[in-house]
Amino acid sequence: MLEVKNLSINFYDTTPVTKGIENINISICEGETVGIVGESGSGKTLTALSIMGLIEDHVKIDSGEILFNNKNLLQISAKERRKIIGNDISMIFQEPISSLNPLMKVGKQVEESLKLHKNMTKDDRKKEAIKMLELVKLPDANIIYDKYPHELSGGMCQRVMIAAAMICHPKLLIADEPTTALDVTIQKNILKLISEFHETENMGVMFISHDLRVIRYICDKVIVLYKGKVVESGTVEDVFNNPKEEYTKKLVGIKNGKRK
Amino acid sequence: MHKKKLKINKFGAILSFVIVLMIIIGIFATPYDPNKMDAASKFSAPSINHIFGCDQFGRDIFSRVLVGGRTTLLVGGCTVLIGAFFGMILGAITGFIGGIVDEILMRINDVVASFPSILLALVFISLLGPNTGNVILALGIAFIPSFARIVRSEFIKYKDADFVKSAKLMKVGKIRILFVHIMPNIMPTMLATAAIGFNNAVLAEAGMSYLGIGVMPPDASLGRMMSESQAYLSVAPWCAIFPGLFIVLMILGFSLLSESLNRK
Amino acid sequence: MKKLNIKKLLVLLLATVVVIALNGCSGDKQTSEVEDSSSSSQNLNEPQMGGSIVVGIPQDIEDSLDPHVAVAAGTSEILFNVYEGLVKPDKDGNLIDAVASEHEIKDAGKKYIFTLREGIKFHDGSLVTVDDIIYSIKNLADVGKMTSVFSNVEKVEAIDDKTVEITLKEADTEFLAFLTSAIVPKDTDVAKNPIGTGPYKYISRNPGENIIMEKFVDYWGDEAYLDKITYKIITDGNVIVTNLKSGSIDLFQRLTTSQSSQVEDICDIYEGTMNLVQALYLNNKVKPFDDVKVRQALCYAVNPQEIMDFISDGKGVEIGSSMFPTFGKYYVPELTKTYDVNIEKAKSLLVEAGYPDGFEFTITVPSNYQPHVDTAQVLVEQFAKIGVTAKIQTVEWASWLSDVYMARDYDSTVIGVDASSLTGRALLERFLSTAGNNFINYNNSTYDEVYSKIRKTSDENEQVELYKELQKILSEDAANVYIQDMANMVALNKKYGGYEFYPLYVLDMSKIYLKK
Amino acid sequence: MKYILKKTGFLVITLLVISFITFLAFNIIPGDAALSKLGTEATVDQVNMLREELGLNAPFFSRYLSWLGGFIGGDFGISFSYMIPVKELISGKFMITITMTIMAFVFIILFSIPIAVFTAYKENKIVDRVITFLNQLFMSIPGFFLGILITFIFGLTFKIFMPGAYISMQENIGQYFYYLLFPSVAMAIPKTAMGVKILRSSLIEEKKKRYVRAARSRGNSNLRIYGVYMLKNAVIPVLTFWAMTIADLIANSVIIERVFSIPGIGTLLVSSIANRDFAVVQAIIIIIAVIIIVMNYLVDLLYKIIDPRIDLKN
Repeated sequence: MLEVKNLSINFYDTTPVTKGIENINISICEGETVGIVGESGSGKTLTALSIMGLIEDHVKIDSGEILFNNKNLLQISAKERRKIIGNDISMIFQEPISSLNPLMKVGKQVEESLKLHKNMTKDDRKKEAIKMLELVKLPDANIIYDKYPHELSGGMCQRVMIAAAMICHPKLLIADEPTTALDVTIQKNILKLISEFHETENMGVMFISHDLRVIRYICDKVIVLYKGKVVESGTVEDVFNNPKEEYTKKLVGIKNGKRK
Repeated sequence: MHKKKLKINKFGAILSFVIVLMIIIGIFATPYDPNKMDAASKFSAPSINHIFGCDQFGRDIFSRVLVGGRTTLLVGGCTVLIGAFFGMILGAITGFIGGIVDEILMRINDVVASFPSILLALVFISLLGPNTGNVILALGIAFIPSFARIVRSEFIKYKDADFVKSAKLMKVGKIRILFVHIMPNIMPTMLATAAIGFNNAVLAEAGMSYLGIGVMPPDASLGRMMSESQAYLSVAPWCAIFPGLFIVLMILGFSLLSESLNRK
Repeated sequence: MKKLNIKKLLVLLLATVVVIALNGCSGDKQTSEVEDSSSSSQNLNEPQMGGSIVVGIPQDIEDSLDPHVAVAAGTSEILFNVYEGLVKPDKDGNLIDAVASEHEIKDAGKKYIFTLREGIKFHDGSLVTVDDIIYSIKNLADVGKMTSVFSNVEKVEAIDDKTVEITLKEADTEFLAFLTSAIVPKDTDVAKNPIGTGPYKYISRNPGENIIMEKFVDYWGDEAYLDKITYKIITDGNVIVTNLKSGSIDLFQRLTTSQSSQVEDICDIYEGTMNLVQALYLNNKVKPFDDVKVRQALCYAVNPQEIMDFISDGKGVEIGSSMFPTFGKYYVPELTKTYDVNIEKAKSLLVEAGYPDGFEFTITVPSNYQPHVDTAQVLVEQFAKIGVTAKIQTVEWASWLSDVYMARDYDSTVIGVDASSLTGRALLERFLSTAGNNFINYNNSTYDEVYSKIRKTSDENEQVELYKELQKILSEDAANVYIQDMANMVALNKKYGGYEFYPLYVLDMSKIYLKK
Repeated sequence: MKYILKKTGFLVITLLVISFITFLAFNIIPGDAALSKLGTEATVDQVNMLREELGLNAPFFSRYLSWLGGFIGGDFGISFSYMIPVKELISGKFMITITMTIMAFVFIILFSIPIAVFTAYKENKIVDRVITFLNQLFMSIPGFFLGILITFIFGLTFKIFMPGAYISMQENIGQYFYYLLFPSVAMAIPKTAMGVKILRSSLIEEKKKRYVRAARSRGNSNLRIYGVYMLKNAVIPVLTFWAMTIADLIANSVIIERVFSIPGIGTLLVSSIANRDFAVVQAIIIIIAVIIIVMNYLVDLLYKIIDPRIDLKN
């Protein structure tokens, strides 16, 4: 469904040009959960943003292509892309609170995608949004609907974000460190929530994290990024049980070491 | 970003430098005696010997602009100094000590602030009589609140900062903490504010001397030159326009400079 | 044009008109905006009835409209058209009968008898009665604000319903001149609704904006030409020119020459004088001005002509004492010669006075009148030549009045003093050592004596001679540094005619007409 | 509620202080109404007579209190120079100045917002830099000089309006606005430039915010991003500036009315100070103070309306 073929991205706002990512290949099929690990600055988020087409002007995609259902997202116009993102592909971010518009009722933000992509009446949208808020297990959703972000906790905000992301039933969900900002107990629930959706909707998930345990918990495949390059990729089992590359070894080693 | 910053900086710096230089040179020598009257060259248009032309007394406008610019610069500078100094103290007290003192002082502050500076100055001047000193005083007072408010918020920001706490633990005196530990951190903000304040002061001074309160004739003052020559706008526009342009460039230069201060 | 009296002035005036007529009309397009654009200046300049005019006035009438209370020159200038006294001045400075149809003076100026003009009406249509006259005179005596002469009134009584007799405590042959003061209807608040007998009746006033008057059809005298007058207030001189050019005002008095020269193309420029004694008034009490030598030194240093060159392109009339040419019979032209510029003499006088290397003093000038400020600026330059340093201090009019005029707390000041009545006394009484308005603290016993002689005598010619005497004293004693009677450039749109100068601070609108 | 009370209390106190200071000032400055009226014909006793009449001889405090009493009772007193009630006198004048202020303010809003959005959108592109520089330039022009330039260019050169003319509303409503337009614009332009500057930088700040990215990820168009999301957030810090602007506009009318010789409140204030027409000055100053303070409350309330996070209690 999603094919990222030897994608290279560079930052042009600095001299000399700094490398973002280099010849990255990712492929995600329906119902597949692909984890992307790597320390911060390894290009995880950049990859995600380039898929969403959210990279800033001074960041340039120099080569490669991003195929979504065999349509190259890099070829199509911004307008066409806007039809896809938020609809077929949607994304959730870290720091849920700051990712919500402080001046907009959360309900409105949840149903926004519908407003943009589906033609539904106001009331239908509202119904849908509330249904969604219930699905993400927010208590008395119709009250939450009228609340503002600053009135909710981080965990609740992340649920709201998920609701907003899922409302159009996307084929692909990109989750960029959705749990890092949250404390452990909430992390669990959020992860559960995501995997549930993954089951029910049978959608592809691209799960970005630096936390191996999390990756292990929900992913089928994993791609290890280091300094903008793919150092290793494969099924979770392979990569974690017998890592080939030094870096991966280190990564896993530490974790194992920890666990002992 | 970087490139642009530099460019603006340069332009502003050059402009301000040139203007200040002109004014400084003007202190020691002007092409003509700025008050020397000459019936022959009454209203003579800009030319090689009088590059800005002459006014209704045949006085050389260029020379007068230089002298007037000096006054404007002086007033602007002093005003900012007064405003900054007292604003600093007020802000420090209110921000650092807080409590009831803060409440009261800030209320007073609000009272002054709820009174447009130009009007304040106007009343003040008709009270003390017009002269450069009083203009400075009036504007200075009018400028205190803005400074005080900023300094105050800065102090509140820093008063719980770790380095202050540790200083307190080390039994460092309040005053010392104020001036040795906190002040340096506030300086950049102060500089930026001062720069903006300066421009406002210059604008205010120009406005006041336009209203005829401020520098006494025959001494030149940019604002007064404009108001006096407005009557001859159709015969001798240069009388009003050159002093005006001078002010504009002056403010432009400094504001561009202050811009770059702001960004840091 | 050192010597200039009314007749010469009129000649000169005519000359200007002719000159301008020769320029033809290269009128500004915008002039046609003004109503009645049919007229244009080639046509015969015969008067025409009807039409309206907009008169620009430099200062607002920040004053009561009650003629007995109002004091500002600017106010009386306008109210001249609304109110009339028993007598009124004409353009030559003679007193002609107005509310009274005839008058006689008895007992060497102790008794004044007036006959009420037949059928004269107030603006509200009611007939003027002797009671109104008595009321007005009494009121003037009470409020006594116009001038203190009315406190000399002993009694006012009606002989019959046509005749009023005023008896004075002491004889005063000049009293008539003060009876130009308005006659107002009995017991009405003229401040609120001004009602007089003048050629124009007051309609409305909008503070800071305008005052409107309309022709009074039942006027006893020659009917005025224009139906409507709008006085438009133009608070600062800066925009007068553009207003005249564009025809948004048709008449403006006391322009500076640089202003008038800009509007010659669409306006006739009448050139006269302001009837002001402009001088550097010296506080004779304070050092060093208590020394006649110092005062004389300053007189020798000052060059009035140069001042005029700067502030009015050389226009204006040099004066040598507290009297101006338009007061023909009192004026002594030679006095301008008392001090011709003489730097050396000035310096030596300073040395004699004990100021070999000059001194420093302040010139206080009211900031609201630019020509005085400009004059002061030139003076500073001129005094520098004899090593005297003058500093200018501009003050608000109000401050000037209280500090300089009332408290007499000043070194020197540049100001123009005008005459409130057609008498020598109007200008010369104030220099009595005892005078309440002797703001220069002038103190000269001979002067006082001579003046008291004037009060005693009832022979007019003798009075005139004595008044001339007073002027000589002021001049030789260098009481003040006399400068000029300033040029009064009047611009009147070419569509109109009939402007006349008065020796007093008045503007007679009834003579102004729209040309055919 | 508590907030309202607190603020009103402050308002009252401020006004008391201001009025008292003004009153005091008028006692110290040389000259008084009586003198100004009588002028050079005055003799000492005449002046005293008039002072008595105008009640200027009463002791300081009793005068202040009687004035205060009247003022609270809605009686602003009598103008010494015009001898008409102050209310009557100033209401018309305020009409003029307020009209100018409103026109200027509308101008500011109308122009500063689009320009700011455009430049923020084109951040650091050539067009942005050019506009930003011009913006700086306009910020540096004193309002009255701009007035002189406008007079010179449009009034004297192109003759599209008559410098120094003022048409009252009664004469011709259209002309009334037309002739107030030029001074309004002269006042507005520098403020507009300032507004653009502040709003632009505020917008650029917002650009970086995460919620903007999130919103984009939902497929929002730039128009919606700027219009619905960023602008609303970016305006918050600008509100205070706008409130101050209104105050400044009223204050600057003192100068700009002089440039265009408009008989507004500024002109009246200056002449009243000159004539020591105390009642008028007092009334004007207090009204202006009220306007300024009330403006500040409105801003507070606006904050509340726009930004749910703000709680007026603190």
